[in-house]
Amino acid sequence: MNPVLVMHQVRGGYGDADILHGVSLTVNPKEIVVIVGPNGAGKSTAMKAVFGLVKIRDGAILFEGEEITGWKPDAIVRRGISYVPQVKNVFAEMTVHENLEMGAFLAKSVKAEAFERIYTLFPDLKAKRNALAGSLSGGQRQMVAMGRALMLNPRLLLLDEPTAGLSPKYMEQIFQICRDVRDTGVAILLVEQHAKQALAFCDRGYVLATGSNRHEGAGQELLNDPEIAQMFLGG
Amino acid sequence: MTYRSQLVASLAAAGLIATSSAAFAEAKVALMGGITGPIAGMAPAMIASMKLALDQANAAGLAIGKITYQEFDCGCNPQVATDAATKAVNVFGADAAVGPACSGALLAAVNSVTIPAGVLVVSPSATSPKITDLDDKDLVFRTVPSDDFQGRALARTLLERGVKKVAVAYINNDYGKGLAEAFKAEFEAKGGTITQFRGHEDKKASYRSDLAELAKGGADTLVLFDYGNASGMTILRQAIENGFFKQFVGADGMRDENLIKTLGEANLKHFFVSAPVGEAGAAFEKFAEAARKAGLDPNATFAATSYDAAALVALALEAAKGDKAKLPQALRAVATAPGERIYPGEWEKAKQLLAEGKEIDYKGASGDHEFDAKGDVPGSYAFFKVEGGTYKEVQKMK
Amino acid sequence: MDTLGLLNYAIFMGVLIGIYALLSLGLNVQWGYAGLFNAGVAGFFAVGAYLSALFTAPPVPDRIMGWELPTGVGWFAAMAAAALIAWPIGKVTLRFRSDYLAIATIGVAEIIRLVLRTEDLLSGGVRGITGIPRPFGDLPYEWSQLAYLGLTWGMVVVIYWALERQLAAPWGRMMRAIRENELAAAAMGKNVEARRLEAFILGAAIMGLAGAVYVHFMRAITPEAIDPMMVTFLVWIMLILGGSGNNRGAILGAVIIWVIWSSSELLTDRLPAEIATQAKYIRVFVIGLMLQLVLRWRPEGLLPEGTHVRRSS
Amino acid sequence: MSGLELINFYVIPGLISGSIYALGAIGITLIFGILRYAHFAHGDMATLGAYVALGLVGSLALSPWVALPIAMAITALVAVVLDRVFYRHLETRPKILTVMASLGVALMLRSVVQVVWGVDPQVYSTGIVRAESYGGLMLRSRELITFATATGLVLFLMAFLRYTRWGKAMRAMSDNPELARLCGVNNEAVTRLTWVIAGALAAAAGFFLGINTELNTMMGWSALLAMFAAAILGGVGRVEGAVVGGLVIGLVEELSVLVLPSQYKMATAFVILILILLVRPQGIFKGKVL
Repeated sequence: MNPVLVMHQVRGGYGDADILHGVSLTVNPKEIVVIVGPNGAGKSTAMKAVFGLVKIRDGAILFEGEEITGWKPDAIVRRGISYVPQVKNVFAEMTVHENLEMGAFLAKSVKAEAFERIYTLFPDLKAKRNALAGSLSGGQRQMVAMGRALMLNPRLLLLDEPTAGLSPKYMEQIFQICRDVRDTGVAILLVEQHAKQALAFCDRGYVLATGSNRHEGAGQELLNDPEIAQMFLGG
Repeated sequence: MTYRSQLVASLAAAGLIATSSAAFAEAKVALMGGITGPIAGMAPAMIASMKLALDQANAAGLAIGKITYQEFDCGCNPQVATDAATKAVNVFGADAAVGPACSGALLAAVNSVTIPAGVLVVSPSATSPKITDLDDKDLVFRTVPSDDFQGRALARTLLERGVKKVAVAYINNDYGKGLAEAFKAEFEAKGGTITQFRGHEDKKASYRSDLAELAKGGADTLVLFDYGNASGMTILRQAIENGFFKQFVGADGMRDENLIKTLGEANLKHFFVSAPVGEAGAAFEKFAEAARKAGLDPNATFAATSYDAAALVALALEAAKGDKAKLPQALRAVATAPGERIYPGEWEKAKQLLAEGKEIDYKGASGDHEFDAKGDVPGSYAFFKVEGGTYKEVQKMK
Repeated sequence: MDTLGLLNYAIFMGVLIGIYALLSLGLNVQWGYAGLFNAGVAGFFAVGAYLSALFTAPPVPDRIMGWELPTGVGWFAAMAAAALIAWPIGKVTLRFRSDYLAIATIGVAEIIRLVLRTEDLLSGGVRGITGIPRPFGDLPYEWSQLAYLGLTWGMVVVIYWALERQLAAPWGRMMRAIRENELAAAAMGKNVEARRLEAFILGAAIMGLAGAVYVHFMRAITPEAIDPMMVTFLVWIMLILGGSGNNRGAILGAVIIWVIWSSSELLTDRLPAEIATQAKYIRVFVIGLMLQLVLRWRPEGLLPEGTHVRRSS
Repeated sequence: MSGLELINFYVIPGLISGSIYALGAIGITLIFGILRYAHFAHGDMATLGAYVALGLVGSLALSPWVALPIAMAITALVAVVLDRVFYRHLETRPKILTVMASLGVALMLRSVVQVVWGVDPQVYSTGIVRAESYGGLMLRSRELITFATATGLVLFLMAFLRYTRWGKAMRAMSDNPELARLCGVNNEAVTRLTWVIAGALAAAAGFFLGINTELNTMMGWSALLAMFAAAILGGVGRVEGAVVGGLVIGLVEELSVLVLPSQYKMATAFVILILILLVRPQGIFKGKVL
């Protein structure tokens, strides 16, 4: 089975300073991959690098076998990757429905099925479709953000700390949604601060520190590694 | 110290044209108009009138030779005007200046530049009474009367015509306010009633609420001290359109032919203006004829005073034989009685009389210009109505 | 060659350049040091000019002030008054982001202008104030001009020196830290609001002084002198061209812009007579274009802030 | 004073100037919201639009009402070009430099108008138009058209922003530019569209200002601060806010003469502006606080 995404020895950062010093990772189809690591490890940067938001000086990024290194975000969206940033990830002054429409901006005309698919995935949103996204709770916003990102049927979804600031109940709900999304055939790469919970629910995980790979493996495997537990997870 | 040499040689480094010295020294006049800034709309006609006078003088071939002139922008702003005056005096080497156009600009320019440098200044449009009180070493004159004269004369004329109750609106600058206050003092002292007395700023889109306020008190006549190519036109239009007031009276600033064209003569049956005139009515006609031939509107605001200012400067230069120190004295001599009367355009005659050493007395398009000790003209005025696309004299004003 | 005439012109230009240099230095304190977009320079200039005029001019009926005090007192009062009026304005407007601050300060300056135009009792209204004394005004023309030139540039040098000292002091370093990164500076425990207010007031006081120097040179003041175009915008262009954050740049900008502005009239005079009047409008166009060229090719100004390279991310 | 008088001489003129301010303020608020800077050349853009219409009326003998849409289109094009030449290259630099650049553009536009059309005040059509009475309400057709056109343009714009793909893209840019980019919204296209709308509406504002009074080269600059006040009063980025803000400023200016000397008519807009910044910087409609 060909991997969806391959990052090979990527080095780069914002401006002149490098933040990533050779990060490699792979995402396979129908897989949830999580990146964890201490603050400043370059987790979010690694993800943004995939989406063309980071200046890459070395290495390569391949999506479904095609090199996308240095592409512009809109080209990457068209190619089949969606990205949900950590903060400010909804259009607060637009309705839930309009947020979803913006997700399909590149499609020119939006198919009714796309909305149906999202509203089935997030039944909470259907009831609130005409509410301003800014008026929703944090968890609901995250759903709007994910829904928006899924409008164009991506094969890979990038989530930057989707559970940040959410209550445990919502965190669980988001994870469940991730599984549902995966089951529709979308691979997910996410960055998580809540390492323990994230490793517990993901298929595979990567541990990053100071901009390079430290460990990788199945989620549960990593959780059981005492070194990791000590280093990043506070026991 | 010799202030500056009369011969101006090449100033190539500054990008100036080299001029060769002729048998006579060239006379140089700076034309200082308010080309940019708040009265920019009036400047082109004023400058053109000044040029008309000097071109006529040059065509007549004065004994002092060709009068070279150059435009300077006083911007109706003291910084710009002093800068322009300094250039006019020191770089261009002006013997005299016509302008600056605005009182504020004039006060700054004469105080800090022309009076200390001993350069004669004749303004066609600076009306502030403050100019009267300047310690000017007899170097500052104007062909436009101080607001005081006109405002008072207009008040007397209206009372004489049986108008006892008026509302007064004025543009909030030295021109409008000066006239309004002089008018008010005289009108009330002579028994008239002023129901409303309001200033306004230029360039607002609507003056209807101002007009509604002015109409309170029941006056039928609106006295409007403003310019016919600025808020004065807007106010007049909105007043007529909305049926405020039955009669409108303005001062010389409102006497603008473009106003008649814009608003339509039929709508201006009850619109009157006062303006300075020569005692001999023919003077204005002579100027008007020449102006129309040159494609100028003789009734444009301050056009006649501008012509007179430039003409007087030219005559004074001729009389003083180009000697700058004698200019003020020469100006008084050519402008005031006694002497043979000279009307606008009579350059040949003036030239000949001066050559023979005879006195002349210039009777200008905008008045006789009998300067008083302060360099002001008392001004004689007439009351005008709109007729045949222009302004026709109704009566003299006292 | 009429060198004396040119010299007189140069002296006159020198005085006005000195006055604009003061304004530019004042604006540099606000914008260059503290990053405050004050678009109401004319307001503080006006307050200084009028106050010094009122302190030193002879009394006239229908106006409340006119105390014939010595010029030095007037200048000091001008600085104090501009500072005093900047305090409440700064207090309420400095919390805004820069564009809002610009709009608010334009509004304040316009209100000041309207008050000065309208309140005869206070300011002489549209007729303004005349009879203002000039130091060394009784000397012959050339000497009087020369003496005033010395006086003006004396003030420029004093202010420049004081600002350089202030900038080298901890206060100056703190100001730059605040401008570069407000959050970081606040986190460092600096009282950002108070420092910015200080810079605003200090800058305003210098602008007030410029107004006072101006008014005694002209010996008269009318509301037209505080036209935002001739005061606020010209000064901004000077500072941006010279190099904000650099006091020498602020002075250099004043020199260059005023020389170009003033001498451009000499050049446009060379145009044919038919378009001589239009040429005066083109001067304004040239100033606008110059600003664009500077922003395009030299956005840091001719003398960029030396010790400190600002990074454009 | 009767109620009718109040309406005829204070409220109606206030609403007319208010709708003119509103047309200008919409452009300002869109630029503020989407491009995130104060555009100081907006007033002079309105002046340019008014004079372009005058040029069409004069040279092609068009009716002013026919000249209006053409002038709007031309001004829109000019706005796009100005952005391309003078503002675009400053995109990545502090916004304040763009604000400075717009000041320079304001001066340049004004002197172009002065050179091309001269400084005399001019009118689209000469003569006097007396008002007709509609049950005591004194109105002129040009005022009705001003109000109706302004309302029509505003409704059209609001529908455009609400229902069309590019309208939504503009709102998205205004709301959250980063996210809009992530959605694949083309920045440049939205910027161009913003300038088209702002330029066209500025021209309309200038035109209506001109047709209700006279044209002069300072007309736009004189109205600029009132437009800014309207935009901020309504809430930055809010089209409906700009409209309400414009009407409020227009009304307050006219009503101010009841209590203040007329010289301070202009000051009322500035006072409202400063008060709103102090009390409620997000404006009536909860716009952005930049």
